[in-house]
Amino acid sequence: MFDLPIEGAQLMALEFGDIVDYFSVYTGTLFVFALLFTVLAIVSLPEKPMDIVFGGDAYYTKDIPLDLLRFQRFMAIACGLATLGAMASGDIFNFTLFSSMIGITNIGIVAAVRNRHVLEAAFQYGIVAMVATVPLFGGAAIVLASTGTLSIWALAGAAAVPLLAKIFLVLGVMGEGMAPFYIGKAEITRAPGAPYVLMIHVSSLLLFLRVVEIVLTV
Amino acid sequence: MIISRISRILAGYENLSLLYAVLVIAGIVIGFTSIPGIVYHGDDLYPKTIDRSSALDPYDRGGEPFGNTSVAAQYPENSPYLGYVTAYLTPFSQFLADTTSHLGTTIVSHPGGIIDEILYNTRGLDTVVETSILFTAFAIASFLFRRREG
Amino acid sequence: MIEYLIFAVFAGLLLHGIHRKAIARIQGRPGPPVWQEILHVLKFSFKETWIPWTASRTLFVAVVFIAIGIWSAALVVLLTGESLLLLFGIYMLHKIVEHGLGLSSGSPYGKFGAIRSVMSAASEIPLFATIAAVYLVTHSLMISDILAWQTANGPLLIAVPPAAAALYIVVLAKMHYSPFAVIESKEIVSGNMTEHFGVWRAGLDVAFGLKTFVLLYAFILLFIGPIPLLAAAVAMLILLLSLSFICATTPMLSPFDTVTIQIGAAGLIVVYILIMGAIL
Amino acid sequence: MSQYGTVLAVVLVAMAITFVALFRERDDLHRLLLTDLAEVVSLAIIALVGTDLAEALILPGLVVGISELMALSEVYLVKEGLRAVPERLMHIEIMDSAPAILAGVLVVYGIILSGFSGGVVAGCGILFWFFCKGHDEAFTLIETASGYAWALWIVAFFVFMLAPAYWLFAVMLAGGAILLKVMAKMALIGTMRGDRHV
Repeated sequence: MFDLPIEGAQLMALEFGDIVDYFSVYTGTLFVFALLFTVLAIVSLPEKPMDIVFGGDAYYTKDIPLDLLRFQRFMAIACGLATLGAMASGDIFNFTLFSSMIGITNIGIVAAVRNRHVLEAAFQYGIVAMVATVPLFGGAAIVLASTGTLSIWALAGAAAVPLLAKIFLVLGVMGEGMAPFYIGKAEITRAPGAPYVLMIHVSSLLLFLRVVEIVLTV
Repeated sequence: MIISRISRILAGYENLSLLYAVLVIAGIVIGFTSIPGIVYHGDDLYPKTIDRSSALDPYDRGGEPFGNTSVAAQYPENSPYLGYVTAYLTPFSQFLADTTSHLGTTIVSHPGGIIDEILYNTRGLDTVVETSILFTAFAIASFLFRRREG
Repeated sequence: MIEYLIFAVFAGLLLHGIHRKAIARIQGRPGPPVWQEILHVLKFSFKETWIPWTASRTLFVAVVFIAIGIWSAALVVLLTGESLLLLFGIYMLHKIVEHGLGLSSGSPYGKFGAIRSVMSAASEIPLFATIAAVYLVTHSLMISDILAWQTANGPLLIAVPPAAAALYIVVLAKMHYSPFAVIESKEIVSGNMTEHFGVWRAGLDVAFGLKTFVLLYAFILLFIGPIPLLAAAVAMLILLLSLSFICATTPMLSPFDTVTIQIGAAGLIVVYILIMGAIL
Repeated sequence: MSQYGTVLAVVLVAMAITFVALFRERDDLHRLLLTDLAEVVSLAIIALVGTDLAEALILPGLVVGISELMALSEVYLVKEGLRAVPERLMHIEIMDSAPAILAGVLVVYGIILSGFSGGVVAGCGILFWFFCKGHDEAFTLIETASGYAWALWIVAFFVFMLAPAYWLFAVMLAGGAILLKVMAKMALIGTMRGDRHV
């Protein structure tokens, strides 16, 4: 257990071989939040998006087809699980893997939507998510090469991780989660299916919150 | 005005990768300054003794089956059976390995060997996540593909 | 703790009322009485309530409770002197509530508000600049430690003014009628809150009252230090009036411009931190 | 500066070049191709670690890149509305007579090899079979098999981590399941590109 004056007390640890996951007050809170929204994605049905035709009084509601709904829900749950993993992870490489899983599931949630605008945005975001694996994994690899370990437990408070690795980790998470400053990503949330689309936002914000903690800790 | 001009660039999703590229290049430039301070730690190596006369030779990672072959782990206490998988071959594979020279204990020829020791035992969760990523990506691709087909 | 919560809710709603009054006076209107927001909440609590047919029902209701939950948690964090990172983490989670509010209703106006909220998530980056600056100076992110540091070394406002400015921008962005409040600007009716009425709206008002109280109090605690309750109240009022003044005199920005401005501010502070880090 | 630092600097320059390329490229398809270039750089950075651990990290790195590329290409196809089916390019006599025996040999050899590489070899065999004989219903079947194999594999990992005493069982399970899984995936990827009778 490490107790740095950054994220509150350590609560518990889970051991998976060399990968030791842990919960602190901070990551525990984030974990609970992710869990809450994953459960919401499982139990709640999507909304019936209302479209209005501006300039006239016409409006119509759409229903989301069942196969699309099931696929979106599956992806949202996968995204939720990846987020849970990223929140609990106590290992930098494991964290980066969870991050890229969040990236791919985020695309998955909207990939099946038949809306050209959304698909276009999802594709552009996907390109960013893919190239973001370079700084992401690169950051983890530099941590390993320069400290000999990937375990956040071993690294905590030692200030041994070079600035380059920290920058890379943050950049990588930005690419996977926030697609430059989030603005591009806002476009893909125009897709229907509220509880699932919301998961995109939940996962990327939580991911960013977690990487801030990691960068401050190591 | 400069602000609305920047806003217009930020607003277009076709500029996403462009923006990200700028960010990363800036990151590289800033990060470059920290390179001289990096000290290389290459001591995570698996202590190997390669036996050239072994039938497994090109792919042999050494060690004895079912024995505690030493593997460098961060928390050895969490993997009590560390090293057992390293030299393990199924009986049939063992037979082939003894009679031919096509088998070994590395991942390129067989499950077993140090890479699997790390993949399965000490860093098993990595592999779980990795295959989950593959699985999700596959789900996306095949869903889109089959809808296109059908 | 429950008495603090109730107090904070009423204080926050009162602050909202004062905010509206101050804006009205600056703009030369009479404005509503200062307790109007409290009356609103009471009135909404007894109004007829249902869930729109187009809404994603579970989510529609759940976000209201989540909103109250996270801001209650934020108050607890602040009062117990827990981690600053946790406080700001909760603050970021508020973005998700805003997004969920709009998306879950199925209304196009709600959706516009929600998407604007996603865009402006980027504008919370100044927060992390604040965190980094505070950490560089005090070497701790526990609020209790930061308070102790300020007792020993004087207010952080003087030590790291850019960090205070960053937090000020963030607090400003969260105020009603502020130039950054694009998610509820009037051209999209009430933005993401359009479809939440009756008890749901009362719940949201409670949560937002808490939010205003927590943010203002956090600013005072973080940058001025532990001061007596009455002095803190006065400081919060002055802070609020300065915010009201800005809200009253500036027009609403366009959604992308708010992001550009806030990222620009964050960028400047990051440069400042890098330089400060190099010096220290 | 250490040797590692020097090489790292070189790789960073390569990385900068990649991103400059990404910066300049405007065409979507070319951007997609450029991500592959980026992938190579990321593998280079991981490989720089140079220990056994690096070997273990490269594999996930590689897999993530490939899988994302696959998903994204499908998104690209949907987004561009590309529906044209490739024409049957080649048909020679051997494709009618040989598939059974060749596929059989490859699958058997793959099973002997077992594990990851075994899966690849056996997958090639099955792919060849479909390539020659066509496939209709097999897609769903293979998909299901792949899914179950994946689940078994995950189970094997959790046996390793939670009940290490049963490690032998876990190795067997993992070895078998990965064989099935890789085989199925290889076959699927291979058949996904063409029409029903490729």
